[in-house]
Amino acid sequence: MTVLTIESLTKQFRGLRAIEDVTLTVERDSITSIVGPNGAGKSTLFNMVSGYLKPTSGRIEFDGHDITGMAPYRICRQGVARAFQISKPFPELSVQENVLVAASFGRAGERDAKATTTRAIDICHLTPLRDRRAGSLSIGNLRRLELARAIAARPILLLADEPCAGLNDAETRELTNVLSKIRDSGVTILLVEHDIKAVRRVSDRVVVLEAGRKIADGSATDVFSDQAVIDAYLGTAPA
Amino acid sequence: MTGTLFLQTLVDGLILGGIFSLSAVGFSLIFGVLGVVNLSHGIFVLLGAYLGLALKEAWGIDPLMAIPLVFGALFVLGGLVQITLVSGAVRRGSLMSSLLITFGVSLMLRDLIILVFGPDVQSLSSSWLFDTFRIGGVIVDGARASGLIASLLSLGLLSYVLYRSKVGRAMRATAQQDFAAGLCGIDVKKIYAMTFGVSAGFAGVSGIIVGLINPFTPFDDTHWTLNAFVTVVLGGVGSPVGALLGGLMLGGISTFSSQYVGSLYPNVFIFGALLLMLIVRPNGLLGNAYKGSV
Amino acid sequence: MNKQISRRTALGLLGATMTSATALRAMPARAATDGVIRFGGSLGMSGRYAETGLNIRHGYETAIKYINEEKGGVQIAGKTYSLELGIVDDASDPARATTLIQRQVDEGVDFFLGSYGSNVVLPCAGITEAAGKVTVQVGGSADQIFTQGYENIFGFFPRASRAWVTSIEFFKSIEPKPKTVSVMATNSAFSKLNAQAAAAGCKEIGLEVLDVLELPEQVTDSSSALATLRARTPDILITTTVDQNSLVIARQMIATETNVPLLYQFLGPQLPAYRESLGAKADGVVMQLPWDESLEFTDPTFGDTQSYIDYYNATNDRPFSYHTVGASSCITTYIEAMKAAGSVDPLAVRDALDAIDIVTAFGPVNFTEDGDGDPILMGAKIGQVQGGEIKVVYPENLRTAETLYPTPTWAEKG
Amino acid sequence: MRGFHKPISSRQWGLSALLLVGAVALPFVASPFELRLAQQILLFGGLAVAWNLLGGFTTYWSFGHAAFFGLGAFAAGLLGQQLGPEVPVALRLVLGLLFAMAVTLAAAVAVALPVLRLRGIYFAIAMLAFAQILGEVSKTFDVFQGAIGFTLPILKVPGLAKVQLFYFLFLVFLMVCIGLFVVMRRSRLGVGLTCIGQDEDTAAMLGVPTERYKLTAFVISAVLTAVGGVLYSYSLGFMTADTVFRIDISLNLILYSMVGGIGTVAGPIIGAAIMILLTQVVLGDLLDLHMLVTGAVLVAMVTLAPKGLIGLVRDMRRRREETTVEEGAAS
Repeated sequence: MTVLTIESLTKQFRGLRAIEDVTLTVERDSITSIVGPNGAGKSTLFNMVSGYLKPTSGRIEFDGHDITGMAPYRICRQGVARAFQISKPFPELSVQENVLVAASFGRAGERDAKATTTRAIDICHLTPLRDRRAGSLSIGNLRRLELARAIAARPILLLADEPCAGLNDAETRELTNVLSKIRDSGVTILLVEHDIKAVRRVSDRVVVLEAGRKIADGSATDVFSDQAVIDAYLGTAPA
Repeated sequence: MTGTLFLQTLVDGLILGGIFSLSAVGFSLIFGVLGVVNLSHGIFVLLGAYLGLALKEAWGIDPLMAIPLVFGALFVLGGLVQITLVSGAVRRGSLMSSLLITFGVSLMLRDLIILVFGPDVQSLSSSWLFDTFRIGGVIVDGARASGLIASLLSLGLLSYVLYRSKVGRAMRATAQQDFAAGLCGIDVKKIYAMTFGVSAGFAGVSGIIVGLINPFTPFDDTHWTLNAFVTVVLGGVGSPVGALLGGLMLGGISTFSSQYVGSLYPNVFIFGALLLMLIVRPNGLLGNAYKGSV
Repeated sequence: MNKQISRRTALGLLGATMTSATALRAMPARAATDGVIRFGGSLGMSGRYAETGLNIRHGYETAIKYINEEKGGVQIAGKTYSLELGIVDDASDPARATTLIQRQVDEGVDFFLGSYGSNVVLPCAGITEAAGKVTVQVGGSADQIFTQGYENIFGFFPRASRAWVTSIEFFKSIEPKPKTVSVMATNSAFSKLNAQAAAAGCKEIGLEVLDVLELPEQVTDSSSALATLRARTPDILITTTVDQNSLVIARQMIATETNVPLLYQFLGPQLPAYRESLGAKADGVVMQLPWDESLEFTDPTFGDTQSYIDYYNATNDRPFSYHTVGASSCITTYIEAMKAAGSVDPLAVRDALDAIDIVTAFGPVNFTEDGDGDPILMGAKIGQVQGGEIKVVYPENLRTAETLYPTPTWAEKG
Repeated sequence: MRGFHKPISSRQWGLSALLLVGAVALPFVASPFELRLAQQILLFGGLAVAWNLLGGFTTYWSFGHAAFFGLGAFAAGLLGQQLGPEVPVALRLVLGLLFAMAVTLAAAVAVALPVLRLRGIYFAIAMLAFAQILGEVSKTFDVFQGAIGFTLPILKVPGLAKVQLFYFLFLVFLMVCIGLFVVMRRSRLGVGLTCIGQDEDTAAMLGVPTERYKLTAFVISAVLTAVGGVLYSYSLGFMTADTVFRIDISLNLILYSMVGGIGTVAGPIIGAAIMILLTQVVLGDLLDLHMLVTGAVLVAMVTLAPKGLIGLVRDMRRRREETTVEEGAAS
C-alpha cells in the first residue's frame, strides 16, 4: 500500500531548478532512502513534503489526502513527523519529558501519552537515559532522542534528515538498528542520508537524485550496482 | 505664517532629532555588538553633562571645548564598567542578567552623582548660548545650532571609525559572530570593553549638548535611556545611520505632534510609534546593521 | 518518628517566625518623658523632587541643631527636652513611604514632618491620623490634602486653589492694565491644580485667558507651545511648572525669541541656579515668593530672620531657599505649640496648632480650619528679578522695588 | 499534565499548611509596621508570581506589567467614583474588581495579539512602551484623573484594623496567584509553555498550540496583575498615575523573580521578601546611600547567582547528581 505519492514535483528558485519533475512513491512499513550528492535537491524535497516549502508545480499526496502546499503544522497533524539533523531538544527537560511532550501534543493525544512515551524511548534505546537532562546528552544519544520524539507523535510517516551525520561507526550501527525497529513498529520512514553503508544496511528501497532529477529507483543492491549511479554519485563522493 | 510655522517645526524637529540621535548611538552600538540592553545608558549621558559642568566650574573650560576631555574620561569609565561589572552578564549570554546588572549600575552611578553634585537642577551655560539666528522666519539659537553640528560631526566621526578603521571592523565582526571573530584572532573581550567605552564616550558628548540646551538633574537618566530605546527601535540597531534616522524620526514625531495635535501629546505619539514600529518592523527601518547584512 | 520530625519542624518554624517578628521590631521607642522629642517623617530624597527634599531637610536639621546646641533644648511644662530628627527617603513611592512612616509610628514618634506629592502625603496622612499623630509639612499644597477631613495635618502653604489670591491682586495692580493671560502647565497634579486656580482667578478679575497650554510632565521641548504663544501673545504668561521645567521653558523662550510683556513663573526663579543659568536674561521674571530675605520677621527660636540666616550660613554649605526657612519654622511652630499646650501629648499639641498665631523667621503662622496656611497671612508675596536679585514688588507695604512692566524683550536684556 | 511533575508530597502539603497557619496568625502577633512589610511582600510577591505565569515559563519577559497594575487600579477606582457613596464600599470594591478584570482582559487580548508575535527583547520593549502609553494617557486626558488623582473609599470590616484587613486581602491574592501558578505548571498549558520557553519553533512543530498558550498565559497574568492593582490602590486610599504606572514596579517584578529564581513558585516570593526587607528595613534609614547599596547588591546577586537563589541551590544539587551518573549510559 502506498503512503506517500509524489507526482512530477518541481521546485524552482529564481533561475535554479532545485527539483525537476520528480515522481516517487513510498510504500507502507518500508524504509525508503533518498541519496545523492550535495545540492542534488534532497533537502528541498524534504521541505516540500513537510510543508516548509511550497512546490512550483506537481502534487504530493499523503495517506489518500492531497497535502501539496499545506502548512507544516497541518501536515504534522495528518501524521507526518520530521526528525531534524540538528536536533533541538528542550535542554532543561529530561529525555522522558522531551518525548512525553511530543506524545501528549501529538496525534495520539494525552490519554496514551505515557505508554507511547515508554515505547518510543524503548525503541530508541534510551531507557537507561530517561531521566537525564536532554542538554547533557552526547550527539548520538541526541539523534535517537530526536527520533523518539518524532515517533512519539504516532506518525504514519517519519521524515528522517541525515540521522547518521557526524556519528562514529558504533553509533551509526546503533542508529540503523533503531530505524529498523521503528519501521517494524509500524512507521514508514523516508530517509535522507549521506552514509552509504548505513543506507545499504537499512533501506528497503533507494532513490537517487542528481541535480534535481531522479536517476535511479529500486532496491539498494540494484541501485548501487547501476552504472549511472556509480558515475554520477559514487564517483564524485567516494563513500 | 502657516508655512513659517511648518518650517520652524521642521527645523526644531531636526535639531531635536540630531540630539536624540547622538544620545542614542552608544546604546545602539552596545546593543548591536554586545547584545546588551544598557539600562545605564542615560546615566552616561548625564555623566557627560556633569563632567562638562565640573570642568567649566573648575577651570572655566567652555563646554564645547570640553567634549574631547569628556569623551576620554567616559571612554575609560565605560570600559571599566564593562570589564568589572557587565562582562559577567555578557559571558552568560543572558539578556535578563545584563538588564539587571546595568540597572544596578545605573542605581549606583546615579547615587554617586547625587553625592558629588547634589540633586539640584544644573545647567551648562556659555556666553554664546543665547545668540539667535534668523533664516527666513525660522529662528535657531546658538545652543541648538551648535548641538546639531556637534551631533552630526560626532556621528560622522563614529561612522568613519566603524567602517574605515581596524578597530571598527573588529567591532562589526564581533557583532556578527563573536565566536568566529575570536577564531580570527580578534580579542573579543577587548572589543567589548572598547565598544562599551566608545558608547559611554558618545553618550557623554551628547550629555554636554543636552546640558547646553536643557537643564538637568540626576534623575533624568530614565528619560534618556527610554529615548535611546525608542530611537534604536525606530531606526535600527547598531549603525550610526540607523541612530540618525531613528533620532530624526523621534524629533519629527515629537515636534509635529505637539505642534499640530497638542503640546501634551508627544509622548503618546512617540510610544505609539514605537509600538507600531515594533509590530510592523521589529528590526527598525534599517534593520540590524550587523546581523542582517550577511 | 516521622510525626516527631514534622512537629519539630513546625515548632522550629513557629519559633523562627516569632523571633524574626521580634527582631524586626526596631529599638524600643524613647518616650517624650525621658527628655527627647522625636520628629519623624519622610521626604522624596531620590526622585525628581529631591532638590526640594534636600532644602527642607537642611531646614529641619538647622533648627534642631540650633535648639539642641545653642539653646540647650526646649522647656515644656517645666521639663527640658532635646530634639531628635528621623527623616527617611520615601523615593516618592507610596508603598515605601507608608511602610517607613508606619515604622516611625510604631516606634513612638508623635510628631511628623510631611513629604510632598499628594500620592505620598495622603496615604501617609491616613496612617498618622489613625494613630493620633500630628503632621506639619512645608511641601504638599494639593487641595485634597486638606479637604479629606483629616484633623491632624497642617501645611505651611495655602492649598493650591487659594494660593493665587495675592497673585491675582498683583495682576490687578499692574499699570498699564494687562488684558490677556495664558497659562502653561505640565500634566502633574501640582501643576494642573495651580493652573486651574490661576486661570479661574484671572477670569474673575476680567483678564481674558487666551490659552491653557499643557506639556508632558518632563519638558524637553516646548517649542510648539511657544509657537502658539508667538502667534497669540498674551500680556502675561503664567507657568505653574516645577523648577526644572520652568527653566526649560524660559530658556526656550529666549532661544525662540518668544517675548511676553510679563513672564510669571510660579516656581523656579526663586532658585539661585535658575538665575545663574539665565544670567541677565532672568531680569523681569516674576514669581511667587513664599518668603524673601528682605522680609524681616521676629522668631521665637532664632530671634529674627537675620539671625536665622546668619546661623544657617555659618553651619551649612548649601544655600538656603524658602523651603529651608519654612522647614526650620515648622520646628519652631511645633515647639511654640507644645509650649502653648504645656504638653507633648500629640493631641494637645494638635489643638494648640489649630489655634496657633505666631510669627517666625518664615513669617506669620496661622492655619485655616482645614489645616492649610492662611491664604492672606501665609500667602506668597510677589517677587521680580531686577538686576540679578529678587525684589519684592507686591504687596505694596512690603515692596522693595517697583514692578517693572512691560519687561524688556529677551534681546534687549544683554 | 501527568508525568511531568512528581505529585505534591505530604511533606510539601504539610509545609504549605504550616506556612499558611503562620501567615494567618501573623496579624495577631506582629506590629503594624511588620504587617505593612508583610503586606508588601504578599502583594509584590503575588504580582511577581503572576508575572511568572508568562515570564517564568517562557522568555516573554514583560517590562510593562505596571500597565495592567495601573489599568486595574484606574478601572476600579473610576467605576467606584461613578457608583458614588450610596453603594457600600465592599460592593464597590467587588464590582470594581470585576470591572477591572474585564477591562484588563480586553486590553490584554488586544495588546497581546500584535505584541506576542515579537520575541525576546522586542517583546520586552513593546510592553514597556505599552505601559508608558497607558501612564501618559491617564495623565493626559482629564476624564481619567491620572494627573490630579482621586480618593478611594475606605473599606472597613468590624474587628479588623485596616492594616490587618489588607494583609488578609493580599494574602488571599498571593494564594490565588500561587494556586494558579501551581495548577498551571502541572497542566498541559504549563508543559506547553515550558517547551515554548526552551524552543518555540520546536514546540510548534511537536504540535504545541503556541499562539493560544502564550495568549492564555499572558491574559491570566495580566488580569491577576490588575487585581493586585485594585487591592493596592484601595489599601492606599488615594492614587495618581504616579502611584501605579511606575517603571520601577515593572522592573521590581522581574528583579524579585530573578533574585529568588525565575519560573519557581517560591522564588519570586523569596526575592520580594529579600529585596523589600533589604531596601526598607536594612537600608530604610539610610538617606543618601541606599540606592548605591541596592545597586551593588543587585549586581552582586546577578553575577553570583544568575538563576536566582533557588536556581543556585538546584544547580549545586544537579551537578552533584550528574557527576554520579556515568556518561553515555546507552549500550
